Amino acid sequence: MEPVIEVRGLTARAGTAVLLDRVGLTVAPGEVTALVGPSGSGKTTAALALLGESATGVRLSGEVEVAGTTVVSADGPARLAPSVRGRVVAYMPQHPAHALNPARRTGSVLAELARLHRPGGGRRPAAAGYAAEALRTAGLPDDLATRRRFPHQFSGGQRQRVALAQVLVCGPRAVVLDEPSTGLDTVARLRLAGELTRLAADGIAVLLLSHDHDLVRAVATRTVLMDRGRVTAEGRTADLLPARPAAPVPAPAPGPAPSPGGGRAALHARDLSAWLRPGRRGEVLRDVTVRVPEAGCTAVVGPSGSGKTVLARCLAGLHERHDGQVSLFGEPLPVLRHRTPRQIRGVQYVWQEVRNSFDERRTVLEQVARTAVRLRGLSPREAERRAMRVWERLGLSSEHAARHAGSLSGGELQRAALARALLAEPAVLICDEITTALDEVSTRAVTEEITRLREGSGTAVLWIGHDLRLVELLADDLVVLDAGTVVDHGDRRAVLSSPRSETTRLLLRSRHLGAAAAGGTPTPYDLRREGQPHS
Amino acid sequence: MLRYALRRGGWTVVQLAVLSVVVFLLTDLLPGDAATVDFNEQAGLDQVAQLREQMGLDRPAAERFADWAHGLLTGDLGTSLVGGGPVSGVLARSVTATAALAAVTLLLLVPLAVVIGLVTGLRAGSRTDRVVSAVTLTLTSVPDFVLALLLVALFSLRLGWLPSTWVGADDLWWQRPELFVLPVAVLLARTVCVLSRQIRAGTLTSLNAGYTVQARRLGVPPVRLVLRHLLPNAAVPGVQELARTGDHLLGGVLVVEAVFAVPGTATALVEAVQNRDVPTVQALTLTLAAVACLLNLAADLVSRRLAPRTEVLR
Amino acid sequence: MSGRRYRRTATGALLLAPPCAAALIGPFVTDSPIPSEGMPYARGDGHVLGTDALGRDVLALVLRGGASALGVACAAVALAFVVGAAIGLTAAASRSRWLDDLLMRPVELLLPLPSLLVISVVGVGWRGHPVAVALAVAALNVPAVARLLRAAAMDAAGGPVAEAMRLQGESAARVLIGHVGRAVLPVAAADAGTRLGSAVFTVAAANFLGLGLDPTSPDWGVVIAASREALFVQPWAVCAPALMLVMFTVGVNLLADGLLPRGDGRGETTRGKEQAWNR
Amino acid sequence: STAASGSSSPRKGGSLRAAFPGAGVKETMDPHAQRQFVDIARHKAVFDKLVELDASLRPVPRLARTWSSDASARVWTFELREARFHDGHVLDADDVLHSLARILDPKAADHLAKKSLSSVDLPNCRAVGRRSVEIRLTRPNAELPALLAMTGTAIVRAGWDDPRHPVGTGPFRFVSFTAGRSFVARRFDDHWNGAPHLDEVRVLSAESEARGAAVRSGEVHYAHEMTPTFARSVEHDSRVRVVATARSGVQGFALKTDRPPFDDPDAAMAVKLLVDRERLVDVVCAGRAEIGNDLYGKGYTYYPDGLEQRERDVAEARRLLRRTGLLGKTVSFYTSTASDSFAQAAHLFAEQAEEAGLRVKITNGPPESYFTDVLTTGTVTNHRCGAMSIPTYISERLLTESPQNATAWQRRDFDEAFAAAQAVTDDEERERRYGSVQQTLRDRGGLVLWAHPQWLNAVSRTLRGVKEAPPNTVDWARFDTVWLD
Ligand SMILES: Nc1ncnc2c1ncn2[C@@H]1O[C@H](COP(=O)(O)OP(=O)(O)OP(=O)(O)O)[C@@H](O)[C@H]1O
Ligand SMILES: Nc1ncnc2c1ncn2[C@@H]1O[C@H](COP(=O)(O)OP(=O)(O)OP(=O)(O)O)[C@@H](O)[C@H]1O
Ligand SMILES: [Mg+2]
Ligand SMILES: [Mg+2]
Repeated sequence: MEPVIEVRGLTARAGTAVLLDRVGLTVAPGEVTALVGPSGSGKTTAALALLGESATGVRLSGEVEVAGTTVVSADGPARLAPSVRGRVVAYMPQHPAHALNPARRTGSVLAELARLHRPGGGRRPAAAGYAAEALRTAGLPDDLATRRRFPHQFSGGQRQRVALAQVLVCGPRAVVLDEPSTGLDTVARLRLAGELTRLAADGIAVLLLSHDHDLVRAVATRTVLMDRGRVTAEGRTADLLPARPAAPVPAPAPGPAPSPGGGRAALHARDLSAWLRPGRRGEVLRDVTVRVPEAGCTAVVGPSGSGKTVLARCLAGLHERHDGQVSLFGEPLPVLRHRTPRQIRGVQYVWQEVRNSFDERRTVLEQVARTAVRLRGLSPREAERRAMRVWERLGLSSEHAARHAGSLSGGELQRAALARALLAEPAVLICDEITTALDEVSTRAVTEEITRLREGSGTAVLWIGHDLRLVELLADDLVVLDAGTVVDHGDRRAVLSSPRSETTRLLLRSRHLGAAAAGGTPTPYDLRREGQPHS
Repeated sequence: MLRYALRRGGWTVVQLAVLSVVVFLLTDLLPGDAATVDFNEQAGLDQVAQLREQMGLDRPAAERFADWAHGLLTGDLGTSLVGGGPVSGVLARSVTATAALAAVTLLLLVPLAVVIGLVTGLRAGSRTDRVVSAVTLTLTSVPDFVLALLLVALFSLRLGWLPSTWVGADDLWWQRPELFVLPVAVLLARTVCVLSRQIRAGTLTSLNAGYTVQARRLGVPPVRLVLRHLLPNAAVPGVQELARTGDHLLGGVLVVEAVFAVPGTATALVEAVQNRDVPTVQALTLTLAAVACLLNLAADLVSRRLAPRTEVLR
Repeated sequence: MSGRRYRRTATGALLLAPPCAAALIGPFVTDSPIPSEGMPYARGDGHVLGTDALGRDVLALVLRGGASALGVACAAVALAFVVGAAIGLTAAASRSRWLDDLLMRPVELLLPLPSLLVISVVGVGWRGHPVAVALAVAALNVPAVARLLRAAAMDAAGGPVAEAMRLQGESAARVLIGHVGRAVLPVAAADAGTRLGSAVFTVAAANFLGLGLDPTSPDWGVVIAASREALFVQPWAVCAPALMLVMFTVGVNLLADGLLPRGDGRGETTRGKEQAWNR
Repeated sequence: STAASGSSSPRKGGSLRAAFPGAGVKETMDPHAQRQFVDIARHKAVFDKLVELDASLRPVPRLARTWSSDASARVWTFELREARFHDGHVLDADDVLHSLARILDPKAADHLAKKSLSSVDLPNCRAVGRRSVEIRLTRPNAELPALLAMTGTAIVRAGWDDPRHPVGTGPFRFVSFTAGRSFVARRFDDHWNGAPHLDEVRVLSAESEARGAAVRSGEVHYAHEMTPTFARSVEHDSRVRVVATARSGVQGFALKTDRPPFDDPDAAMAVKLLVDRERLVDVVCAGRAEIGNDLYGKGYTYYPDGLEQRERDVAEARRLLRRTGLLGKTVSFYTSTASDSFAQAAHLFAEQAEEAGLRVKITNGPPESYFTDVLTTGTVTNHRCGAMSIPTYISERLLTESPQNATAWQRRDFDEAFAAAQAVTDDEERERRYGSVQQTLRDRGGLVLWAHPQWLNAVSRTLRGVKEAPPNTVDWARFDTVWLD
């Protein structure tokens, strides 16, 4: 079939750096094409170029043609580029949190886009129909309450789906999805896989940018491999990304493997309840108990919006509207404001939406090194030296260190944030989905670093993540959260092999994307249960 | 939202109550009283004393305040110490002119400021932007009384196109639109500049925001992008500024009222302060304060709708 | 700094130079009080800029009157910002609602107090006291400054960057000054520019209406007010000090625009906006 | 005196707009509570008095055709003219008696003439026939006619007590009034002095700036009380001319004579000698004034002739200052912005005193109550006074019991000498006595009067028949004799 997108010799430069080097690829209708490569290899840059766009300071050249329209020519973006946006190619960005207008209701934006791009969308009911359909396809309920919500009233994963709905409602001929599965729990991810296949089946060209090889294998017919701005291989997915052995190697529980539930509790939270608004309104956690033993690793999983981030923030002392007890080695732990430097050093937290936690005015390294200066009393020079060491172990180069957060890719920043926490040499490390933007190499670097810490310094780790494979790799204990309550907990193996709650079973059932085609699409969650109603 | 509005409304009532005490104390702190002022240059001290007794100014302040407050609660604003007429009459007469002036100004102000702010914000750095910004910057820096004097000198005295004052317009001012031209021009000059600069700044930030970029990527055409996606966010600081402008228009147009002899609230308030006419001062201040509160409330409600995330902040 | 920005800053500095020089050096090169030697509103006659109503040399007045005209306004705005920033930033950074309320409620109470009343009360009650006028203007500005800075600091103070800094063990003061302060600086600077302008005008307008300083003081606002009738008889008596005021405010605004760091392409405030979602 | 009226003959009709400095809600249509010029002008349109003053402040008949007194100046008889009120009622003695009673109403604190007419023995006043009134006084006073020409002495209709519906005998019939803004009155054809030329007169309130702009742009025809600077700026204006009335009041300084240092007449004399009157006139009055000689009422009836002009003598002033121990000392000057000229005069005074070795510290007081405040506070203060007869001036400001005694001049012998002079019915003898009283004041009193400024009104070229007249005199603010071209 005639390809919808054709890219030839696409080059992107920032200053002297070459971000893309004569990239060529095609995306055909009716199938999913995957763009895969390590973090920082230029995937996002290439995807943006399909719309004739680039980040500030980045210059494009080459040839990009979309449905017969030239979007990029030898001397940069072409004049007609804007005409393809939305109607022909719709792009979903890597950080959808950024992409939603805080002042607009979800439904009104969707209807507006439908009116703009869909035939007959000018009529109100038709537009509303398209909007509802897009919401459903993205895995969100299409009721009035959802349509009237503002972006901030959704959880991270839900916002991802809102952004997807915006892309779908345009009815484009090609969709470009940049890391659509970050922050999605297995159930949602499974649904997403199903959706992508269906889109392709409807004759739409899908370009998928992802680190999630399972997802790529499940949906993409063709794959383009990238590395350092070049296309290194292109072909059938099955050839380029051979399927893993059926059962993922369940890495033996690492290190000293303390007896499950045994060992001194490094961090212990009992009967934790948390709420969003004053007067205990908007409760998000109820009577949650979590225990992380010394040198142990406890994982927290649960559907998107179940309260994992809030739990992590309670433990880090950042979320103050909570009650129940939190203790560090038996000693009660107050909220962050009242913690002593020793206690602050004891519990460190790595953000889920990491870009926001870096200051644009200082270089990333400077910010990372401060931890060691403040909490370990090192001199700034010494601190930077140590920072660089951790930095390199996580697979970052010294060249990244002098940059500001804005010019680092998503995965690079995620690792920087981890380095920032690690420099404190904490007793407890809370990791909130810290591998979502990482490729496999970087993920391995991160897990290795964590394992090293547990073995070397006896650091306890609270791991929050959707990726059950990693959970199996790292965690000793497992806590399953749903709608703010613990529905399952105990030894990881025990929970996974004999789940007690429906939520756990659902998560487990959806973990293998291969089942997607057979299992059909699971029903969407009840949003009302996930998010607290606001009004 | 409703809950928030009610809470804010309740707080406004408290605010006004405390303000009335503050205002009473402030006017009471002033040297002299209505009697001394009233008989300035005309009568001796014994006559002043007699007048003071007649006005009830020899009673303790607390008692006078209690009387006034009681009157207020029963819907009576009291009588002016100086003119002897009901304060409500003074209020009604002065508020209409100022309100009309403020309304006309606001009506022109908002579209003008939005257009200028958007155009300069969207074309930041262009020649248009530089020229317009230079003009607005200079205009904000010309004292309004200088501007008023210059406009009168040019348009009334030299060219004779427009009336220079409202003197003799009596109560027929609302039938003569030409009376509004110069005062409104002076009022607009500064406020348009300040407001459009706010909107320009807001436009600049939301122009580069992720949601604007994404909306553009989804093919939203420029005009719609500006009006539906950008403006609601860019308008937040502007809306707050507008509330302050409204307040300024109602209470702070003194210079304009003085130069153009507009019989408005500012003139009435200054005069009442000079006359130490406490009931009139109280009534005028509370009216202005209530309007200011309402404007702020409206601005907050609108901002809250435009930037709904603030509700979670604390 | 880009060329255009550099030019703006340079223009601002150039414009600021004469009024500031007059204010700073003027008092040392003129007599006090300025002798009344000529005829009222004379032009020429040995006086470069003519004379004022009292027959005083306008040039001498311009040189002498800057200190109070700018001093009162600058002092008032500085005071308003010190107090307003202390209140606003503390309120924004405080995580307890009652401290926030404790700080902001009284301030909001003053917000609807008509500035006119305060000015006329101070004008009438403490006639001719520059300190009183400065205090009044400052008091009028505190609520607005506090609210503005609180709103501007809210995002920064509650956002992930501040949280990250606190998790790194940074002291509250450093978070407040090093991060929150820097984040609100552009807002504060832009606001200070306009506020300074309007403070100069408030003082001048108060003088214009006879509510401010002694009518024979050489203060620019007073001179403009006192000579306004002579706009066509002796224009310099009005225009010279008015020009000084205009140059000062334009200069301050240009400087505020040009000197201070602004969010580059990506827009800092935008980033602030998303922060709330993450909490 | 009709120099300004031009050559054209009066034309009937037209509506005159006249702007006066306003007083806001203070403005009233109660003719006995009048305070401001704008009130007086309005009342003058609607009401008449028994007597008015001419340009030399001598009483001239209005509603009273003639008057006479007994030899002791205690019993006065006023013959009324045939005048009609706007409601048709013809003026009679009862109206006069009612007016007097209303003015003297002990409960009405704001009736200003109450004090000066306090010697009227109301119970013993009576009507003598329909058109004649006998007024008895409790103490002799040859100046009663002048007192009846002062502010707040209009004749109202018997039984009238409603300022919202003023009914008088004046040349214009009341139509409407809004305090602080405007007043409209229409021609009264039955006026005893003949119908006015104008159809209508509007008296408006406006501040100085607005008055100037309004008269220049033709929005009003008459603007009362303009500044010398305004006069300068319309010198070449073809649409506006300035009507300047010479010697329409006084400008000066008041020294408190009841407390150190000016309880010593030499100290006061030192100040009188050190002020540079020419300079003050040149600057403060922009040259539009006659130099003062420390006496009130230059050019008015009873002003002593042949007085030598007091000149500046710094050496003598210095000598007196040294003698009284004031040299190098500081006195305080209490001024305010009650009038534009006050602070300027104070500033110049400080400069001039410095030259003679007297330091002056200027403090500013609130203008709204300045004139009441200076009765009790200050050492040196500003002084000003509009036009009134010299005996009235003395009795209002220079007697122990005077309400406006700004120099705190409290001398029994002075009071007695003045009272005795007032009781003299023989004009020449009275004038001689007044002269000696004034001489005492000039030599030993606390008044330093350095200027008799001109009174400046601006009128548009189309307005004819406006006469130069000091405020409060019969031709001032008189709109029944003017016409519009
Ligand atoms: N403005 C810039 N200046 C210099 N380098 C830049 C700039 N923007 C991006 N880069 C670099 O370009 C490279 C490619 O970035 P891009 O965002 O396309 O990567 P990516 O493949 O999407 O990575 P990830 O999977 O982590 O999102 C990165 O190494 C990044 O640091
Ligand atoms: N600032 C906020 N305002 C409103 N609701 C919020 C806010 N923060 C969290 N919530 C709600 O609280 C619930 C729990 O959110 P949380 O971020 O802890 O979910 P999560 O388990 O981390 O989800 P995800 O896997 O998507 O990150 C969600 O339903 C979310 O809608
Ligand atoms: Mg990317
Ligand atoms: Mg989360």
